[in-house]
Amino acid sequence: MSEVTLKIDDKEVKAEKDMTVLDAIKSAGIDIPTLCYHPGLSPAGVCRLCSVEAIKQGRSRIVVSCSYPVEEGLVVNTKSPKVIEIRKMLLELMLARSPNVKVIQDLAKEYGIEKPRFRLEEEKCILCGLCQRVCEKIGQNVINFVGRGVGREVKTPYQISADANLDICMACGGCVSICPTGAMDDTFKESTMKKPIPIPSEFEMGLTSRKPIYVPFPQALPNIPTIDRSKCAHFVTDQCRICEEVCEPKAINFDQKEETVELEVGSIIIATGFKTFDPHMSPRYGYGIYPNVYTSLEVERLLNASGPTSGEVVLRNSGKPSSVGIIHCIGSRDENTNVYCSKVCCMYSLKLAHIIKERTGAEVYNFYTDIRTPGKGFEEFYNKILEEGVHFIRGKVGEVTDHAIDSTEEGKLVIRVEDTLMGVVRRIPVDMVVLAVGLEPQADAVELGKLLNIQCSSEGFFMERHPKMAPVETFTDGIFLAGACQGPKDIPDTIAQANAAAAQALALIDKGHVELEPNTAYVDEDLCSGCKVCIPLCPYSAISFDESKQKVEIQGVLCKGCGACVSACPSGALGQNLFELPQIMGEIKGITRVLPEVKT
Amino acid sequence: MTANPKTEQPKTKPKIALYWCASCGGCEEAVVDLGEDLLTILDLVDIVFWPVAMDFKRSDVEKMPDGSITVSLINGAVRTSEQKEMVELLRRKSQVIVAFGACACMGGIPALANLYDKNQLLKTAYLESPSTSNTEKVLPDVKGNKHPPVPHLHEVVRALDQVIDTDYYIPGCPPPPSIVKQAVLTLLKSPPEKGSVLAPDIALCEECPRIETKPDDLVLERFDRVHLKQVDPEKCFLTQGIPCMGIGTRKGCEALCIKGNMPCTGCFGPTNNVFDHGAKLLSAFASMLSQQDEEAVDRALSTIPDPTGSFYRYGLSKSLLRKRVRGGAT
Amino acid sequence: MTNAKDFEPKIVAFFCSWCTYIAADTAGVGRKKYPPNIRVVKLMCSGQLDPQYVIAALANGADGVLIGGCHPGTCHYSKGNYKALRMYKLLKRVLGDFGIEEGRIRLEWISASETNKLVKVVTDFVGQLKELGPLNWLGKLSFFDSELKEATA
Amino acid sequence: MSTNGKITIDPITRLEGHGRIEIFLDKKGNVKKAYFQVPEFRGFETFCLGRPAEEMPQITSRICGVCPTAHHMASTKALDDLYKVTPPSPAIKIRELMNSIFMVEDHALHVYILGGPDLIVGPTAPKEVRNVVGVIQKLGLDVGKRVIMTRKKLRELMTYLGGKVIHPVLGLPGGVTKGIKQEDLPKFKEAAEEAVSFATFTIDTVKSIILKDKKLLDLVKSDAYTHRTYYMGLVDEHNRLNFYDGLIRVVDPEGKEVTKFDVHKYIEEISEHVEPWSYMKFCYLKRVGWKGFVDGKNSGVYCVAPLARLNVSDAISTPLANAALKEYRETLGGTPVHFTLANHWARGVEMLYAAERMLELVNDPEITSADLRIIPSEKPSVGIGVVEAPRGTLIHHYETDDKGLLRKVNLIVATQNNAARIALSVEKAATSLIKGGKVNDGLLNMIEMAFRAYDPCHACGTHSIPGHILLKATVHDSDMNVVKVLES
Repeated sequence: MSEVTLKIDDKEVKAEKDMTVLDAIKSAGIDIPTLCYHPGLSPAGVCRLCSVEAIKQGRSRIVVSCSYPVEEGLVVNTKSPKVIEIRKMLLELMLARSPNVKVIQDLAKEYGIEKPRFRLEEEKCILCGLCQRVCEKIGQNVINFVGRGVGREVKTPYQISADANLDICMACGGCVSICPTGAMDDTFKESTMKKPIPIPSEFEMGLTSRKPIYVPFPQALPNIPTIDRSKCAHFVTDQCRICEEVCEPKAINFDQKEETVELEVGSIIIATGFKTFDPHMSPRYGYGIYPNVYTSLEVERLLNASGPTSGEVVLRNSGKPSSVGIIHCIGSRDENTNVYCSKVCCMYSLKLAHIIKERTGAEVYNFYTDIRTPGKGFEEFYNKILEEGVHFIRGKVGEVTDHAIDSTEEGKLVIRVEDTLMGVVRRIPVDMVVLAVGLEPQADAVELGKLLNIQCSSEGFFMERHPKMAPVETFTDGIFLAGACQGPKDIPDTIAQANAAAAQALALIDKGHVELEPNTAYVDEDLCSGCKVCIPLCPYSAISFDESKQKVEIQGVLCKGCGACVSACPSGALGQNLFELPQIMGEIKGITRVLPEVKT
Repeated sequence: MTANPKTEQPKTKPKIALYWCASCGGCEEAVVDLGEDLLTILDLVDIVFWPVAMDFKRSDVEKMPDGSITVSLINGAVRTSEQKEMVELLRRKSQVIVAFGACACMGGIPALANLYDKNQLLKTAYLESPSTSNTEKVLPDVKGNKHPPVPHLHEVVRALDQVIDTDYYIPGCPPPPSIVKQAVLTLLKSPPEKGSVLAPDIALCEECPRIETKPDDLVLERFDRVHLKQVDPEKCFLTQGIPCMGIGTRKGCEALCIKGNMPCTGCFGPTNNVFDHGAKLLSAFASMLSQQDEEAVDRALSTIPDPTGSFYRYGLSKSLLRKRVRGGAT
Repeated sequence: MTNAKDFEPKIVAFFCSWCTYIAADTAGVGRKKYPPNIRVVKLMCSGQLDPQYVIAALANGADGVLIGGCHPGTCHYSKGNYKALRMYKLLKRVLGDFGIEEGRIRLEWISASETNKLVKVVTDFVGQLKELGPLNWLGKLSFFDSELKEATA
Repeated sequence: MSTNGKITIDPITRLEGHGRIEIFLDKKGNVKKAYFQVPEFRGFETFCLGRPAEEMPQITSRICGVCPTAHHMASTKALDDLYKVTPPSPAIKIRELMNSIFMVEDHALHVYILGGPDLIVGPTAPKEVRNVVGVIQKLGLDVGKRVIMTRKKLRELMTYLGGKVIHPVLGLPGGVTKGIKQEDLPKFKEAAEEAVSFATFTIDTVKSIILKDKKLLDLVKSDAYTHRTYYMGLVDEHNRLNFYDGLIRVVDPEGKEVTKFDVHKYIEEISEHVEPWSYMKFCYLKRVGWKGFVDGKNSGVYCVAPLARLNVSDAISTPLANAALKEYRETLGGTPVHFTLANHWARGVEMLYAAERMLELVNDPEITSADLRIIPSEKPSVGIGVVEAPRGTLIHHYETDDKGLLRKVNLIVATQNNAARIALSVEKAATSLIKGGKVNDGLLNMIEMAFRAYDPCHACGTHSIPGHILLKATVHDSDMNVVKVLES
């Protein structure tokens, strides 16, 4: 790609042959105003704000830099009086057309225009055509300019009735987001009868939205964007690719897909964690019915400095709460949902109570069944919260409702609860309800269990080999458990178990040998006739046929001692340590010994 | 054959008795089939009792002093009171009792009758048989006040050692000459430990000419019945999907049936480590299949039309259960 | 059936060490109650169950045999429970020929966590066997053996 | 020895079986009734139920280890019928060859070891020598060797074909499991030749012994061993002797054909009579009816095996045997021959026929063909098969479900056909030798001789009854007291 040299504002600038003058100007770090320009879209040259003076062989011309190609030896002036004159005029006209559009106002001010000399209009759209071009680029062509001269405006072609375009327009919102003046908000609605659908951010618990191309969460590792194929326009229309053009290092790769990577490993640590209880299951708490009923995890985001509200407690219907109710044991200790205690809710509820009070000064009520603080410093923390004046009401909440029975309850959420300490039913009006949801096994725990040949206990968490003696091991050698996948746990416990699991795995590696089952099968070679019945039965291919001896042999190292081969051996040539035939026969006779032994 | 001048000999010569109970006579034939070997053996012993071939009488046996017979070879299962008495008599008179042949060792084919009620056996034969005209419903009569009574028929067909103490076993239906000769010589030279089976303690596959044709990892979808399939005369029967009991049956017959191009039916009985022949065969056959869901399992197992008759063909008397009884309490 | 009420069936149980045996263990830890009629023989896997054991149990005086294995797809050794299933179904046919009722031998898939299922299974198996009454195989055989003492007709 | 004395003879030897005789006297001490009893029972007809039909050739061969091949053949033929398959002709020839070899071998066994000694060594000779050893002493050791060697050779051939000689595995519905390899054929031919000459030798021996000894011939012809009964046996389409296939022909005491029927009609022709004093059922001709243990035209009692077979055959298809047949008839005064002891001679004739058949078959070009099986395609239902066993007509009758599992089994077995006639012999012997309570000790000897002539196989006869006939004669007086027990 050959280069050309040109002079911009008395500066030597090198540029690629196929660049526009505007590209060259930008690459030279010189700033000139633009409105209709977008690096990802073809230049339109409609706003003409990028006009510059171009001097070629001594002859000077005013050109629109966004669409004028560079040339060897070209001389460009971006700030010559002539150029400034033209810009001023353009801006004055624009301001007259759209006096209330911020970008225009700002630019006009910059060029010292207070009040246009012309008749003012109330037009938002400046006909820059970005919306039309982006829509075209995305490949839909739903909107375009219609009419001429003063009648020109952005519409669906030939004003075809909105419904005709319903199926064409994906409501991707590209036009709306690119519009410099915000004119598109209304135009879009009118012309397509649609509303762009925001993509809720998973990480932010849907409290805010994200783009089709996004970084999953702050401090994500690796901290690079990913493309949501289900949402990205390119994967719908096979066009667009704007991001690709904008990305300077050219890091965008549309061909990248999810892939399955197979690894051979000596041991596996399962740390698949948990999922939180879905409060829709208990509608009486009003989750999904009243906007100001939140789950504990949502509130965690709200309170997070890098969260959607940068740590501010702002209700869905805006405004700070003056009273907050935190309801414990949602989906825990309840035969209708989960009978077990989720173990961490009490403590995190206390934490939420503390922060909310601190940030909002609101009255905070905790509705609890029992406060469980079995941990280092836990009880002390509880006492601290009590001193902070957080209210604690002992009793299972009956319902959350917006049905007010007096003025104090108007516009509030009312929590009905039987206060078991006072022995009365109380109604507590609050602005915000926080549901302390419990911990549940991952939905696919059972499948994973089957895959790894380990069992799930009745509540669905992975089962350890022994509740006391082997809390990290599983029934399958080399597979260990860490964290909440084995049962509800807080962070310290999780880390402790994770370390233990890691240590177990390392121990295997470090030892460099594995211990065998003692109950392996063996062959009595004098009895083996070489019938081979046993060979296909071994799930570990521990049995092989010795051609020279014409007998089978068992690799003690591979044998796991299931005994399938032993019971199948038709001539009793296979035996099994710890499970010898006479032993078991003896056991059976012993078991039935009150009767005389049968003589055969 | 004491009348043979060659065998006028010192008292020291061991005395042999042969007797038969509920049997077909095949075992007797087997002895006759020893041919010249029989003559060799006859040089070493006196046969003092052998109803099938020689004029010696029960009375002669009764006259003998107890324990005067060195070895009694008894074939056939014990089915009637009469046989019971006879074997008890021989037990008294003999130092060593040998169960000779499948019937004496394990009940043999007659023991299949243990799957049925005794009276059913009689009913079928004397009342229900299509060729029998028996309007007065006459049955053989063990009381016999008007007629001579017939001997008492036992409920259960028994192997010899279920009636008298038995020292050794010679398996086979019938025992092939090689086994018989070897066994008799062993007994005369160096009698092994009491209770021994006088045949190799290993399954038939070991000496089966077709074993090399069996793949290491044979898994079957179904079993086939031999009469419905062209049989490859070189290939392992199981490999062809045809049930063969050789996998769980003591060798020693030199795979005669296999050489006749038919699968083994198990007449040599189990090897020493096996408590219940049929159960072991059953276990092996269930293992050869691969089905997993119930329906498929049922379909596959239905290709074994008669598990009991196939796995316990010769061994019912010595099976742990021994005899069909109606369920529930007696 | 006769004397159903006053008869306590004796059940020999063969439990896989990875599932049903643990379930029985856990049931104990959880202090769950079930009839004391079962006597458990611990096996590594239901696929280890040799039909000789089942027959020996019945022949030696058990009134019923209960086999506990892992649910399909969860065998610790991948296929042992299927082998057990095939053996069990074939064995049932053979036992039938000996006059032993279907209901006296039972195969159940009981995972380590299904303590309640274990309790339920044992409880109603005991009920079922009470219905069927004693098997008393030894009694029957010795009854037959009495004919050995009879004199010749 | 006085009438109160007790003589014991037990068991009757040299026949496959066990038997007992009970004799009841009237006031005068003459025979009122003599019972011939078979005391045992196995119940094949029952315990075969539920078994797969294709197993029957092997299971039923266990009815008798002396003539397993006969049962095996009858059973296999029943299976052909059950599955409606006709085996390829080479397969049929292999079967008949097997059957013929067996006939020669089994008859030889009887002539030289089981029954023959009575004749060869002589009825008057002491018991101790009336056995194979006696035979060897009389005919010379080389004969003994030859007997043993020939039987050995023949049984080797049977082993070749049947896998096992005792309880062979040759037969399948629609064919046989195994044929003869070309390279092994010489062995068969040689053996066939040998068999023919051996049979010829045997027949000459028996004949010469009988003809040389007038007393013996008279004994054979004597009334004591004569019963004028009906006779039954298989014949081919020209009414010639046949062991493997054909129609069942019955002639009356005059030798006139009374019926010739396909085995499928056997139930219309043959019936079994039950006596409370024996486990053995007694066959009789349905059309004539059961008139008790009497002979003559009006009694349904009939006879099978060599004597009978020759009586129902007009001729024999093979030259030497046919010649032998003629001489046999001329010597014994034309057909039918009613002399029980003539069985021994007849057996010789049959042996020769079987040997000649062997020769014909091994020289048949088809005999080495590999076309040995047709796989059954029909659903099984009912199958009936018949062959001539050495000891007589043998019928297997099966009914199965459509999986081929047996639902009904009925067997009419060789010796059973003769049972009534054997009883006649017993009664005759008894009446002729017990007079006025005086029991002649020749009685049992005579009965034994008669017995052995039939070569009764009570393992067979009592397929429903295992094993043996202890022959033991007990004489009761009119008050049912035992006055005498004889055991031979």
